Amino acid sequence: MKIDKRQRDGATVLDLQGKITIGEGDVALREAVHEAVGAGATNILLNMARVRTIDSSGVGELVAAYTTVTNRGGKLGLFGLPRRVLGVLQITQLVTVLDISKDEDEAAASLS
Amino acid sequence: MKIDKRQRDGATVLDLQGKITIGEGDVALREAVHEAVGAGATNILLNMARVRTIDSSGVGELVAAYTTVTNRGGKLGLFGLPRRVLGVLQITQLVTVLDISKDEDEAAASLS
Amino acid sequence: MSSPVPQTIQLRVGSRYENIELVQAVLDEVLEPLEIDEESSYWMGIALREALTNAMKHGNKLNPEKRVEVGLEVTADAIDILVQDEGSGFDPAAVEDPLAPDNLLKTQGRGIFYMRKFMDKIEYDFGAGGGTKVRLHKKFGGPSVDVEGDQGGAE
Amino acid sequence: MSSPVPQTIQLRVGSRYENIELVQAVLDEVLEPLEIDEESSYWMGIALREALTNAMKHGNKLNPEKRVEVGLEVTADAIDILVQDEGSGFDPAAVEDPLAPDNLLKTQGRGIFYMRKFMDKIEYDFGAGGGTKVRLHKKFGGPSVDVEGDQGGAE
Ligand SMILES: Nc1ncnc2c1ncn2[C@@H]1O[C@H](COP(=O)(O)OP(=O)(O)O)[C@@H](O)[C@H]1O
Ligand SMILES: Nc1ncnc2c1ncn2[C@@H]1O[C@H](COP(=O)(O)OP(=O)(O)O)[C@@H](O)[C@H]1O
Repeated sequence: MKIDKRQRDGATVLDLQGKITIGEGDVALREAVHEAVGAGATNILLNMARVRTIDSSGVGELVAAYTTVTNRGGKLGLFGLPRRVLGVLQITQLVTVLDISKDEDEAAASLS
Repeated sequence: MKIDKRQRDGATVLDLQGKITIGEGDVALREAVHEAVGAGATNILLNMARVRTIDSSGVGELVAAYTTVTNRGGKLGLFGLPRRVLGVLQITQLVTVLDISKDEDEAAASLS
Repeated sequence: MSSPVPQTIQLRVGSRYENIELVQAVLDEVLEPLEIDEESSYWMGIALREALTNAMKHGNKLNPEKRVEVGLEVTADAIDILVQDEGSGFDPAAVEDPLAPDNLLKTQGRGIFYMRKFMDKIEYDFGAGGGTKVRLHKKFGGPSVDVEGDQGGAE
Repeated sequence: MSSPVPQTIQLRVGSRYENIELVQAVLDEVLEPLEIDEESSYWMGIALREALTNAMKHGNKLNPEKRVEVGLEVTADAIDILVQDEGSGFDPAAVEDPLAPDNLLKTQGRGIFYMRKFMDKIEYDFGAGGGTKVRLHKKFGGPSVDVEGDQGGAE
């Protein structure tokens, strides 16, 4: 997985690209989130538009990121989820917990 | 493998596309040559430019086509061979027997 | 090309996550000539990945010397995917429900649940010699996974 | 991703030519993370195809119930490809030279010759229980196949 980092409206946006699957994307995601938090980020937005696939380990990392960020009083937002990635979160009812927006503007607005 | 048939200067040109390998392309090539001969073709040109790969069965079919066509007093010409396909024929010294041209014009000229 | 069915493909790989890609590539190759719709292939692929992950991680404890054996039994109508490890088994009935409120925010425990959702049936079998064998069954052309939303992202 | 070497991948398929594509796909998957140059991978792939063809055709007489077992033993430096059938063996020394003038226009008899050209070494082994096992060895980064010409066609 490839991850690019940028800032928007005081939040750190991580543009994810590829697979969030065991042994590769899951580790990369965890590291990127920890790095952003270590660098002082409070709110983090995950751009999921180019995530091709996700497995249960990837879902676990999303949940871990959610917990890490919210425990520090921040917000974690996800946006642009491809249908199948969203489906995987729906099936385990995580859409009821995670903050999921349609696009980046909506996600940025939800932070305030 | 995909094979298109057309006429040029009294010869039948077979434009081959794909793999000439066992169980698929080799059979298709054999059938196309037999069909052309059955339809009265004397000279046949094989356009190899879009042949991605060939194995020993494919090479066997080229030799069979050569024999079929020359036994009836015709000529079989090959042109546009990608480097690796040409290499496979070189290694078994078939370049010394088969009529191989660089391009279609040269191949058509070699028939007369 | 005629579809080569019925047939069984067997594959044995060491317990390294990189090999999941390889097994997935074989499944794709097997399904391709059968013209299974892309959507079903996708979900079967995820189920396979979950089974492999569990075999490598929980069964073989990521010991690369320990092998995972995969069987793909294909007919014109259905596929059975068998994944077997060299571990010491477990009690599927004791696995917790990932939808229980207490579990919803756990970072683990969703793999088997996903397999059940993405396939028609999954069955565990524990041989006398140890090891876990899971059989994932899916009929072709059956109902697909019920995924509602769409955010218009790239697929 | 770290390259998963050394490792051995094993694969068993029925004797149908369609399965050659599948085995080739596995070889490609295995070689990909090792960053073997495309040229070497190509020739190894052709050698593998020839070995599979012989196992299915001459060994297993195209009986789809009879299986071909493939082993890919990969290290960082080299690969050994093993292909084993359930046939009754043959005498490699009795195989004719495809370059002999009398054989040049035969439609068969080039498979083993190509394997030798495309790999560093090939070895036959005939078990007591019957069957032919051929081992194809290739060192990575060694000299490539000596192909001279180029007609500028599509690759
Ligand atoms: N092949 C296996 N061998 C041993 N234990 C297993 C195996 N597969 C699953 N398990 C057990 O079942 C539990 C639930 O598995 P799963 O639903 O896939 O979630 P996760 O792998 O995230 O824990 C695992 O934590 C493990 O204890
Ligand atoms: N696995 C095998 N089992 C039995 N006989 C074999 C096997 N491989 C090769 N042979 C014998 O060796 C001969 C030469 O094989 P090869 O050089 O591949 O050319 P071809 O397959 O075109 O005949 C075959 O015709 C066959 O008699």
